[in-house]
Amino acid sequence: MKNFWKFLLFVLMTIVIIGTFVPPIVQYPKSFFEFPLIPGLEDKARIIFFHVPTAWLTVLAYLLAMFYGIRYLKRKDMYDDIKSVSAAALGFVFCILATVTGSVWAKFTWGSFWHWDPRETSIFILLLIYGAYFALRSALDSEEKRARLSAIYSIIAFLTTPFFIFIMPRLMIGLHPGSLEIDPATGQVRASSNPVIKFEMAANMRVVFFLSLIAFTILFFWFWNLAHRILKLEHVSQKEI
Amino acid sequence: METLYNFLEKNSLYIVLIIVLLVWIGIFSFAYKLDKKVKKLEESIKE
Amino acid sequence: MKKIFYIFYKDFSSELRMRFALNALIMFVVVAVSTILFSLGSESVAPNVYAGMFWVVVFFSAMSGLSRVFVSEEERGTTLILSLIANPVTVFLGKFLFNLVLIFFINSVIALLYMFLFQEFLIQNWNSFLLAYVLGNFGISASSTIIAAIISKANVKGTLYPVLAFPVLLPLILMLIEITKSAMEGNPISDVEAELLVLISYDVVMITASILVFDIIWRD
Amino acid sequence: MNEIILRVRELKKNFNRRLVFDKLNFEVKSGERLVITGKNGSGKSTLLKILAGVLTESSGSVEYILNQKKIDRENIYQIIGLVSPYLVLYDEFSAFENLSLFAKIRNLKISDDEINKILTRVGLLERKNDLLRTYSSGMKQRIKYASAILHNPLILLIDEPTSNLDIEGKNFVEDLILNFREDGFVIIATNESQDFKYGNRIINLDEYKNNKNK
Repeated sequence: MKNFWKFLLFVLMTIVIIGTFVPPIVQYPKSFFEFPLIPGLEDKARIIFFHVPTAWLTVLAYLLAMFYGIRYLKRKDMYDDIKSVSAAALGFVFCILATVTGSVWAKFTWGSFWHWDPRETSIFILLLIYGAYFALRSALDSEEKRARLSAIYSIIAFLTTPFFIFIMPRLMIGLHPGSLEIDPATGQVRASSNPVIKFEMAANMRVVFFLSLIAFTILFFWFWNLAHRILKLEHVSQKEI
Repeated sequence: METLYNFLEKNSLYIVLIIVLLVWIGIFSFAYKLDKKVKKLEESIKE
Repeated sequence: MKKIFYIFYKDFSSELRMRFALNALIMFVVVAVSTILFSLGSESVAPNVYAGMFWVVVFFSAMSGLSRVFVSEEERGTTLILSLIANPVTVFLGKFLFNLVLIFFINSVIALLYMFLFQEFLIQNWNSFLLAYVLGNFGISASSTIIAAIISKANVKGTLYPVLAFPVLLPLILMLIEITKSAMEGNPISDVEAELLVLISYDVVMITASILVFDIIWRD
Repeated sequence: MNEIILRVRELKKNFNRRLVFDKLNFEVKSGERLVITGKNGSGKSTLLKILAGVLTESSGSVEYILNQKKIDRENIYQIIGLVSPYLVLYDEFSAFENLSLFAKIRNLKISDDEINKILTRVGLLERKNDLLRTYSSGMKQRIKYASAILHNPLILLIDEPTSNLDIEGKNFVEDLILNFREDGFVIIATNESQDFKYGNRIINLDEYKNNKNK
């Protein structure tokens, strides 16, 4: 039963890889395996199956790291800190992936590697927070202090995130799907009319997309599980010495 | 470099391929790191 | 309330006696502003560049000066006596007050220097600028104080401080730049209402959260 | 007449991998004088810091019960005085300034005369306006005593009571410990066998390192 998840992951990821590359993109899709053409995106629309899950895992990992950090503060159990730091380490990897994949894609779609669009800015800040988190951890030599202070830092840094999610899109012009723009006629904030930004997934794309999210989430939990089990063993083996 | 850029611009499917490969590299390097940690653990237990 | 004031008073009079922190800080501000002055020469730039440069100088002065409240206690070993004579909330608020006064002072020095040295740094809407100035100082002081408390326990204090503080202070700085720009362009205060509300909520959230978690940082 | 009880339950402290002590249980009541002893590095100072509420324990609990009411952790500082080699006072201020600042921060209603009285008791009256920076180690030890008894605490925690002190200073400490207020108690951490006589009970921390028989 425990291995069921791993097989599910295997199957899902296979479907996602096939679903990413195989379906042709046509102007007027007729059958279920054809994706609709989006002017300005073409084949590049397929990035969504790999880029968005990495960004989602970055956020999920941060929330888990913070959750276990708080649990450490409550229960003073070293294993909570181990879980927290493993989640953060994975989150850091996915944060780098989301940044790099996004900027490679942006080069070919929007013209340059970096645009300071609200989402790009938020992922950059998350990258800085992850970096700061690990810098702080490496500067503390007592285990308890390290666990305690890094948990606190993750909370303090988290408090600034609502700003990036809710307020920044108002200030800056967004390029990501779902961004808002300012209506030149009325000066009101409205949903953007640019086809790339208005981008809505066709039903079959949406299926692949959600399968991909599920697959990546399973992958994340599997790796996280491995990582914190290994760290725990390390912790135990050092204790005996 | 210029030709590569033009090629990728015309065949944007390869950009998706690059992105998938990048994700794969990331996942692989994390797995590699875990593997190294396990090896270190094994050695420390042997001693 | 009185206790908080006396913690502030202790730091204040000790700073007056030793003075090296304050002198270094003022020198830092002068050097930073004159570097900008030299690099600009006689060119004129857009208001948002001035607004940005103004808050960048404030940010870095804060980074070089505001960590002292906890770092100096930790370095001299006086953390113990301080935690024996006051409860953590009092200590935090006292230190917060000290940093607040310090940042108000530095910020005024920077603002005056800017107004004298850059002809184009003209604030047209004083109401929104002053509101941003006051709310911004509260926010900077709250975040820097709690982060100073965190880094005072670490091994490498100086370099770590801006690294930890930057992501936390960035939203605040962005808001402040936005409001300052609008104030320089002479837009009415209603244009930056949303930004001002964000500033207020940032301040409230940071101060409350800091008070709640400070106890955990403070006790070794 | 106050009644204060200190209750320590299953107290454990470790620094990283190193266990300092474990399964520490004891109770101290008003009028008692407890001596804590143990080898160097056995955790005497650590224990006193935990009791003073400035260091967190790894597990277990420390409770102060004053007249049947538990005292919040944040307020322990009001009833405790600590003297410890780790204690460093502000050396840019004079002895008098240190004490009057502490009194103000503690919000005590205490006059300058009373501060002078305390300074006389510890024998620092003549040097009260000199900066602490210029003090000898023995004088620093004396000013620590002054800061610990400033707020007339119910509990006195003393780590290495007589270090750096001359005969006169030792007499003061002996007088302070033996004639401490009856509704309070004193805990002394020491290795000097001559200090053992102050306690009516002794705890040896070396017995609480049972990581081997686990």
